[in-house]
Amino acid sequence: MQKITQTKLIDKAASLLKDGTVSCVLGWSKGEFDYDITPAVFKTEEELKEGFVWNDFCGANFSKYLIEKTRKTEGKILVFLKPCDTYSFNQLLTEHRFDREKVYAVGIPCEGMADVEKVKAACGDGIIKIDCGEKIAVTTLYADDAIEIDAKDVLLERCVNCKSKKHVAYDELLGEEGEVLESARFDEVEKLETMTPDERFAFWQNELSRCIRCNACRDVCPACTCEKCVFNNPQSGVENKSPANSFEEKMFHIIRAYHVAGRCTDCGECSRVCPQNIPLHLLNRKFIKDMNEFYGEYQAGAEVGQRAPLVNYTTDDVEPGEVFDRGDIDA
Amino acid sequence: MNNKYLQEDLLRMSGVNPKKCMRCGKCSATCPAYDEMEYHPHQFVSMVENGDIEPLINSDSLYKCLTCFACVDRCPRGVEPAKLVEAVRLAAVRRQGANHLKADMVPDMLDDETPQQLIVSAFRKYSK
Amino acid sequence: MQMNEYKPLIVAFCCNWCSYAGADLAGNNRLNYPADVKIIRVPCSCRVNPMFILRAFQRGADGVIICGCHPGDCHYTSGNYYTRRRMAMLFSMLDYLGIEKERTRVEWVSAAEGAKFAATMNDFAEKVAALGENKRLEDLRCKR
Amino acid sequence: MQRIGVFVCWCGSNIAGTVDVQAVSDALKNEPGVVFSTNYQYMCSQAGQDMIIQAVKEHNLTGIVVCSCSPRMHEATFRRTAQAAGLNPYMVEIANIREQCSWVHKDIPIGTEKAIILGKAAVAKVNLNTPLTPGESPVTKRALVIGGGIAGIQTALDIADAGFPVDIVEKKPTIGGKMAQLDKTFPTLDCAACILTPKMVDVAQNGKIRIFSYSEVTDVKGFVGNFDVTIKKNARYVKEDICTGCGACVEKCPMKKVPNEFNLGMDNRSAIYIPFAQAVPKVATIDPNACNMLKNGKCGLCARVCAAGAIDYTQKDEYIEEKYGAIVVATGFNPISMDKFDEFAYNQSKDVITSLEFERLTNAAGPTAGKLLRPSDGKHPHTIVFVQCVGSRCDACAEKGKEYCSKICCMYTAKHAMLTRDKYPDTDVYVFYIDVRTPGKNFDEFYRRAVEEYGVHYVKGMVGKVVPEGDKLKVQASDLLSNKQLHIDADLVVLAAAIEPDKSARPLATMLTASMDTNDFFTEAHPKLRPVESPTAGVFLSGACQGPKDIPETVSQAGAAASKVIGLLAKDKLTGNPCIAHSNELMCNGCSSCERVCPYGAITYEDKEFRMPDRTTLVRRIAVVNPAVCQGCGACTVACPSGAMDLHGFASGQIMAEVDAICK
Repeated sequence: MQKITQTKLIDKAASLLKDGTVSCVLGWSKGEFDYDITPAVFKTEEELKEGFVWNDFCGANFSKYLIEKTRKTEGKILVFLKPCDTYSFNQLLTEHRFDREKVYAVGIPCEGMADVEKVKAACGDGIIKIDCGEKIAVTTLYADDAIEIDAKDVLLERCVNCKSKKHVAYDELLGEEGEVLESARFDEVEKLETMTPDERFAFWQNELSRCIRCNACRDVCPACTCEKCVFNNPQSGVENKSPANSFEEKMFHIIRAYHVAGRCTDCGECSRVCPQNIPLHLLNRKFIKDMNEFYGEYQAGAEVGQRAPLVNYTTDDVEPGEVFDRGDIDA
Repeated sequence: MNNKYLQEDLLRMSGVNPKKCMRCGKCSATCPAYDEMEYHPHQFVSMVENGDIEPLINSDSLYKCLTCFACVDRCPRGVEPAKLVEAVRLAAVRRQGANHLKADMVPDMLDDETPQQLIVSAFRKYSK
Repeated sequence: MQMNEYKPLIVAFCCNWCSYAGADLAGNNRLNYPADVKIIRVPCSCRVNPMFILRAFQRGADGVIICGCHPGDCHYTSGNYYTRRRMAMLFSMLDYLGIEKERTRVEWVSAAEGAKFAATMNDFAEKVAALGENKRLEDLRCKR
Repeated sequence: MQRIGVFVCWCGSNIAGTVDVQAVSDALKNEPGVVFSTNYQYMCSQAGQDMIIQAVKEHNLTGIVVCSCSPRMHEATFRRTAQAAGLNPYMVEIANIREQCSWVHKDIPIGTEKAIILGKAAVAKVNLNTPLTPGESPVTKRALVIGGGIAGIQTALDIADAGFPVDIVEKKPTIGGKMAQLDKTFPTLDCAACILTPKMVDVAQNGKIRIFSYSEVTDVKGFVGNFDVTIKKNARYVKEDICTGCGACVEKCPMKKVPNEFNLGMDNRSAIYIPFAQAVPKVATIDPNACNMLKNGKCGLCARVCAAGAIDYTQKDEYIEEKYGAIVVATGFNPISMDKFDEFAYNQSKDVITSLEFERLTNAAGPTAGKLLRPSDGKHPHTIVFVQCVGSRCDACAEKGKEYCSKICCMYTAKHAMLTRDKYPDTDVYVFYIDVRTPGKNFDEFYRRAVEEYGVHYVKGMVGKVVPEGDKLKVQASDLLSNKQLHIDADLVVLAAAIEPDKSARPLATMLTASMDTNDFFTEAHPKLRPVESPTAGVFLSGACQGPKDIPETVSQAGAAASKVIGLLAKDKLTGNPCIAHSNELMCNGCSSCERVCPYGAITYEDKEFRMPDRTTLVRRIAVVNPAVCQGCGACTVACPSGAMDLHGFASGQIMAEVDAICK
């Protein structure tokens, strides 16, 4: 159950459209099914009323869309940002990826988003209708009555381990401001670190071999905004569209994670959209954890203009040969 | 025991590298027991380096060294002559099989006034 | 050439100013190290993109070593400091994926350290040889 | 497709001894792009080079691979050869099959196999080489000399002599440096002031030389030929152009109890002061830490007595920005602190002094007007002990000393001992030495005279401790040759303190991106062949900032640095290294990652208009590399997430081609 209502957001958007503050609205709209909410652009109050959705399935992070949208749109764009989205928003500003002046950001509180897979696991296949109220009511082809589940039980992994309810960027904030949270988001990484190399290899071999190279993780990632992606660039030496063998899955995922290292805000979109349910956030979080441990706490996107660990140094940094011991010592 | 073994032994025991010595003589210059000694700290270093160890073992100088470590402190090259003297002392004690101080002599020496530390260090110095 | 004995393939990236010169010095002093080590000259260790390392493993390298000036002595003042962070992150990630950590190494070798260069290469080659072939990061299509 | 020629060098038997050169040239014949392959005894010889030129013409080659010694040896040679043959010099690659192959492997099959692989890698790289043209940058025809001691003075005079303007930046109120504090100079015993001050006057009167005294360099940007330097002129509260140096203010100043640093604190000066009579510029300076007027606004006497009206209590630090083509570092040395040498009682007794203090004590312009008197009671000392190597030649791990020999102490101690015996024959002079090191013209003769003619007691041994007792200094020392411990009641003990680079050198080195050794001496570009150049282009070294030196050596190095500077400034344009970064604007995100890692600030951003396929215009931020500033390290190429940034000569594609060739 989200604290702020869909109506309130529609009203806000409609009034900003009306008074000319913004020329369009970046928001969520219903997809093919009730659970696949998709990003959409709304230009009028009618469109908003017809299609705008705000419920427990609005996971999409809009920051990345601003790059393309600000380039093509006259006037300001209204964007709704959940707390975790604001970090991506700031990170993109740090990288000069869009014009801040062309955006009107409205921060909205978030109670965590539902994981469709978990919903399916709880209610079975054949979902035909979902109503998000106090509880999530799921109607399926096979059950007579709607099945009610508690949103808290089906949260996305990233929301279970939510790192912050605080908005780090906005022009206007709806609802109450939250706090940066203590989260257990590195526990899973730590668990892997304490395994033997063989166990880790087996774990990742199992996970990554499911990859179908749909590129959804890259396409959704708000840090993956290159004008030309290395995976699409024949000159990069790693251009590749589909996995030919197990090496390329690893290669792709190492390169993808390394490319966003220091820039990844841990928004968790990669894992959310992965159709094969590969825990991609565990790769990103490994980098974040290492950087925190070796180079001091760093949260990408916490402020605009921060200097990421990989474009920085101190004269007494840890030597590359010493990094391996860390996990064991901590364990 | 041949000299080479003895020399290696001394160097290993003491952890001293006499090759670092630059013959400045500051150890002997700083030594408070200099006049009591037949062989002086700098000579310990050069004689051990040359394998000329017999005269040192047979000399009383071994027991004149106060082990005050002034030479160790002042040596600009970090040679640590006192540790070498100590090592030669140990070699002498081991060789003779007869200690200058035997364990059963100690109880007689004990009295309430003598600090225990003194007994322990004297024992360390004169036997092993 | 068919060899019965297993010979690892090692790619060494050496910065032009220190480590490449150190390798030259090892040669000048006729210090032996295995021929399995093949050196690629780069202007600075910070020129080494993690992608090059993955590429080498893909193409069948069994070990990759990056050599640069000692921290603080970089010809370009700060290049090797970036190398240190980048490689620390990459190596940690490879280890996390279960790749043997002995297959990668960063060593600081100055132009005067020919002996260190040879000793490093001997040691690295020995460690990599002990691991055997690189199976975990290989691309079968690139196999010899 | 390239047409590549492969030339395998035998290097006599150096390569051919362990590599089957015929097999290498045969194997490389079949590599993609190779149209010609041969081997020859000495590729770098005239005949070998002619062979290359011939082959380029005959086979219409577009690229060359030379399998030979290290590129550090002959890359430049073969690039010139390529140029002579009408090729772009950057179409040459060297496969290092000597230092990194034939010299490290003994077995011919193994060496040959590796040589072939290295050759293949070079061929793979040349296949992707592109002709490169070095950029040109103009040269600012002005030199900066940092430090106004004898090194800086000589360098500046020599550069000015060649007709180029020079600025000297000196942090003290006057130039002159350490030499101005000396009494006599060995081995000829000329008076230091008599030979130095005329040079200082020359500097002052030379129209090409500007002196920024009481100033320091605070920022250096740019690169060889185009340095932008910020100089901070500290406020001296006296208008330099008006002050006549008459000294009336110095005389009238009521604050007279300031330790005089020129005499190393052995006497006092006033709050407004001129360091010494022959100072250049001869201008008064107010010490803001001592002047009552500046501290609490009470006094103003100097302003009242100044006939010229030069005093200005409101003066502020001034920052001057100036462009230079070359920078000479001449920051000199200082004696090390004696604080850690408790055994010599330096901090306990005024009569234990350093050699530099001894210089001032015997100098006619010093605190005792040249009479050798004990600092404690002003009495004439009768027994003087000189201790050599205090803090020099220490163990690398020792905390309190330096590992190196300070080089000048043996000679100046001989000088001090000799002069003392000459002026005061009633004194006993002992010199404790470890070795007497006198390499130099007339140096050993000088030392022998001190012993034989002047009767100085040279004792082989070291002082172990000095204990002040009453008005005597009890010196306990060893005499190694007679195997005795000596006990001397001395009146004065003089310590030959080791010398170390000036403290300002380290931050300066950071600003200049010039490298230093572990002792903070500046590193030379080559210890033997380029001793006066720093590895950083356009930065030159003069005097003791590079290592301990006596005056004649300093002067000759100063002249050598000057001639290097003149050689640089005489050029109208500098050709750069074409192996620099460049950004593909179509791929650039404008994310600033590259800018953040660039050590030279070579990357800037601009907004550029792009025509889009749908005929709209898009303005995007993109990175631009300044080719004159970029040094080609490649840090940016890896920081760039999109791969837009690449490096000429070491392109990602080229390096990956090498990797592929090696791993094939």
